[in-house]
Amino acid sequence: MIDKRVATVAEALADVKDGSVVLLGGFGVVGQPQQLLEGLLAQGARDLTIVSNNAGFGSPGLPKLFASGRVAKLICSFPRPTPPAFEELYRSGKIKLEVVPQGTIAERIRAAAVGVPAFYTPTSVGTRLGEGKETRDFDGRTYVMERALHADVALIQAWRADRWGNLTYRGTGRNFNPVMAMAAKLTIVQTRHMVELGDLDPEQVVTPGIFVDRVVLVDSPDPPPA
Amino acid sequence: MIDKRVATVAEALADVKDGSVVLLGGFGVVGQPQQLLEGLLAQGARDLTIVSNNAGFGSPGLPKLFASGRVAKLICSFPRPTPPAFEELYRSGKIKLEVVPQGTIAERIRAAAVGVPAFYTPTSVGTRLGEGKETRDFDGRTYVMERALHADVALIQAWRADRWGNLTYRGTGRNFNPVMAMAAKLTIVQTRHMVELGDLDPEQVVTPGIFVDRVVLVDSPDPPPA
Amino acid sequence: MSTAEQIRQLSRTEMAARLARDIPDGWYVNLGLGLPTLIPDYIPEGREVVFHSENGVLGMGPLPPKDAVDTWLVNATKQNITLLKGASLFHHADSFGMIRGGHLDLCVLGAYEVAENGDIANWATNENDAIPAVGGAMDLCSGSRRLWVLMEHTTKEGAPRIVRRCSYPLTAAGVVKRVYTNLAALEVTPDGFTVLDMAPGLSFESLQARTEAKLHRQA
Amino acid sequence: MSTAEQIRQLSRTEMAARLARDIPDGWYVNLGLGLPTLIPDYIPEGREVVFHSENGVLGMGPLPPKDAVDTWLVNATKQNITLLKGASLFHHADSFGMIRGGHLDLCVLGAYEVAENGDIANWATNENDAIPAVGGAMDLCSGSRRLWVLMEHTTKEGAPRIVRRCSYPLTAAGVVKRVYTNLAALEVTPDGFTVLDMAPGLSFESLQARTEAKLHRQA
Repeated sequence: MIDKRVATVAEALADVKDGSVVLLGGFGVVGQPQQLLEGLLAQGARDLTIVSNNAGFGSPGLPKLFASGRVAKLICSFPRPTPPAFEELYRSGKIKLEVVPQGTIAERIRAAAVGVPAFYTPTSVGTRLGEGKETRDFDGRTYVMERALHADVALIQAWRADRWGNLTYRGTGRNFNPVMAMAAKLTIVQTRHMVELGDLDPEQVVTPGIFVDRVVLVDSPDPPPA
Repeated sequence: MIDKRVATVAEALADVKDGSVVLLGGFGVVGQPQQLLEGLLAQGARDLTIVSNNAGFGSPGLPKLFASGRVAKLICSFPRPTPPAFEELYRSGKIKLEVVPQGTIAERIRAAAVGVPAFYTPTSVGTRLGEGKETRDFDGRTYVMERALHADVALIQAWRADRWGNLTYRGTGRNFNPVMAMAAKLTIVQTRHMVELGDLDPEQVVTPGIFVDRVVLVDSPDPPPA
Repeated sequence: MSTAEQIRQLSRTEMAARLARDIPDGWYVNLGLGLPTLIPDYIPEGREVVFHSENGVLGMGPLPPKDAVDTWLVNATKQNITLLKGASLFHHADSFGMIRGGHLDLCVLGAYEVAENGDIANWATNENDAIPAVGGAMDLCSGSRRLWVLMEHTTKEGAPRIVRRCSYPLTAAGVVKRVYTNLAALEVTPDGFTVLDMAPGLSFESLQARTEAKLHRQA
Repeated sequence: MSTAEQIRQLSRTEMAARLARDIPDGWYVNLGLGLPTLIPDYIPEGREVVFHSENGVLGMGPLPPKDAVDTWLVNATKQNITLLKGASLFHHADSFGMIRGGHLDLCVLGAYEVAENGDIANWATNENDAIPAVGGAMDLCSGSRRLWVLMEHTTKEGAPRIVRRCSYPLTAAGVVKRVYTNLAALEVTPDGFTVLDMAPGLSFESLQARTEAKLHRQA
């Protein structure tokens, strides 16, 4: 029987290894899996690379993870407002920052998910973020080549889940979550609601269970008003 | 006011031009827009390139379009069983056939939709269909470069639609339709049901209206049992 | 200074309204941070414009009343929003596919500088101590069918922002089609900036004096 | 010929059952046309295996009774299907993303030939007059985590199909992990084919005699 439900956050995260590349769902705090973040902090893995759209804006958990000194690198599109914990590490050279245009992060993650090792995009051509990248012209326009962004772990916030790992999201809590869920070797989901197999309409499943390894039911809070 | 509804199939197809590249939704006959196909036949545009997974298997309309002599080229993954009309034109050199692996067609169409001019895929490497294609190694594996497949027109079968052009599909009638709907300059939809704006749950819209130009309500038949 | 004294510069809301007048019925539009967020209030009566948010929304409505907030709905600025009838939600790869694929009719952004060749600088200053942050700006600039900029014509200190060449790091090269400022509406043409209209009381010469790039009169 | 007379070759359903025994609980599996479609009936009791169809389905169930057919649901062969509880539907780019991205634990296909280097030929013969058709075969062969082949050990005429090098056009190079036939189960290793088991009464020498490629005994 396929049963991806695990009882606790600690169990879900038990085997996250040092040096892991971790995809963290969410746009700001909306759709960011808070309990999994707290769990990662407690779990103790070090030398992590975190891929997240923001550097912890509005997030209770992410700044704490930076402060713990266990993040070696952040891949991110918009690290502002910048949590003091991140800023301090960045200024002292203790954390690396790779700023990537938001659409390029999304597409690089998708590329990893769908077996595409590299693709071309016009985004960043002729800019500082495009410097040093391989370029190529197609039909008279210049593009940069971007590589797939593979990851070891994805931490995902879902709205509803079943034991096969099928997921739906709520509102703009969707954001990076479905793309990240597809792209990691180990995809761990916290869900607000756990439903019976068959309760999710096949037409309405956003993330098919094939992409999901573990689901933990937690009392995921609503994001704060903003 | 945004109102993409048009009254008739003829009106929806009125300005399809000779030489158009036409994306035709459907997998076999399921999700293939029959009335739009019949309309295209009546409309008279010639020298068409049709992009369709099949060469008319089970389709009432597509073989007629071939028989009309107005299709110059078919881009297709599986032209079998082959309608006699197609076979005859193919044998006599009157129609070109480009056989493309199914996943490569899907990804080339998506690439056109999302502004990616080219990408790499392992599919067809070392095979007859990969011959002559540019190859490149990434992390020790060889890939071929594939180009975006742009189109002038997409013909789409939806299940429900509203006046903004938001769409849902039914069952496996989804198939190529959402990807094709995003990739053409002019996207024309036949829908089984027309609903009021607001009747489609924003979470359940599969094709956002931004991709759709015209929607026509027709009494789309259920596919035959198979 | 006598001419300058008669100029009635456009207020921030007038700037937004001026630009909004040029958005036709039925366009799909993405609005950047700051000034552009004022635009929806000034779309002329009877026009239906669909607003896109990069985080996966088409059909954003007005901000919600404080007592009816769904905190699972935010825009690119992370403000709570509402959805109109006809709205749709989708994930980030789809949202930026929409952007990069040229499906948005228009994107309106603020900027530090716009150059006469259509270059835009709006994401980074040259101060080395700032933590760089680009967000979706480069994708929006490279991908949108039309990029219009809404910004003050000069800096607070009076330094020009409509320039020959950008001095700040580029967000994208050669993409701006129009600039709307407190002083004028400008079109970017192959020959440089053409003046579409000016603030009341402003002369072409006076506008040119406040602009580093060479301006052209409309043919 | 005396040994040959004692061989009990596996029937088509026995071949499917033999392979099905090796599919663990919880795998996501795509099945090709022909013989592989028999496999679901032989998944051992208590195992939950999720079947994928390239046209956008995970969680295919048994074929429907004639009087309860939803004709909007078909599989890759265009037969009407049912959906199990837990099924999901998605579009073609997502479906082939799943395939190409290595998310399927297993794909089982038929073939004309399999070579000792893992090459597979299953999409085209060399007859020039046939209209070529590839479907999803190349994507499935290149993308699946494991590719197993289920086929008759030889042609009806007795010609070998387990070969040193494929004579038919390749579907993909170096991808086959196992071959299940009416005579044996073979593993493709860096050294070539290793025999996992054989049909009752068949000797290694007799199997080798029916196989062009060199066979190895299990270590």
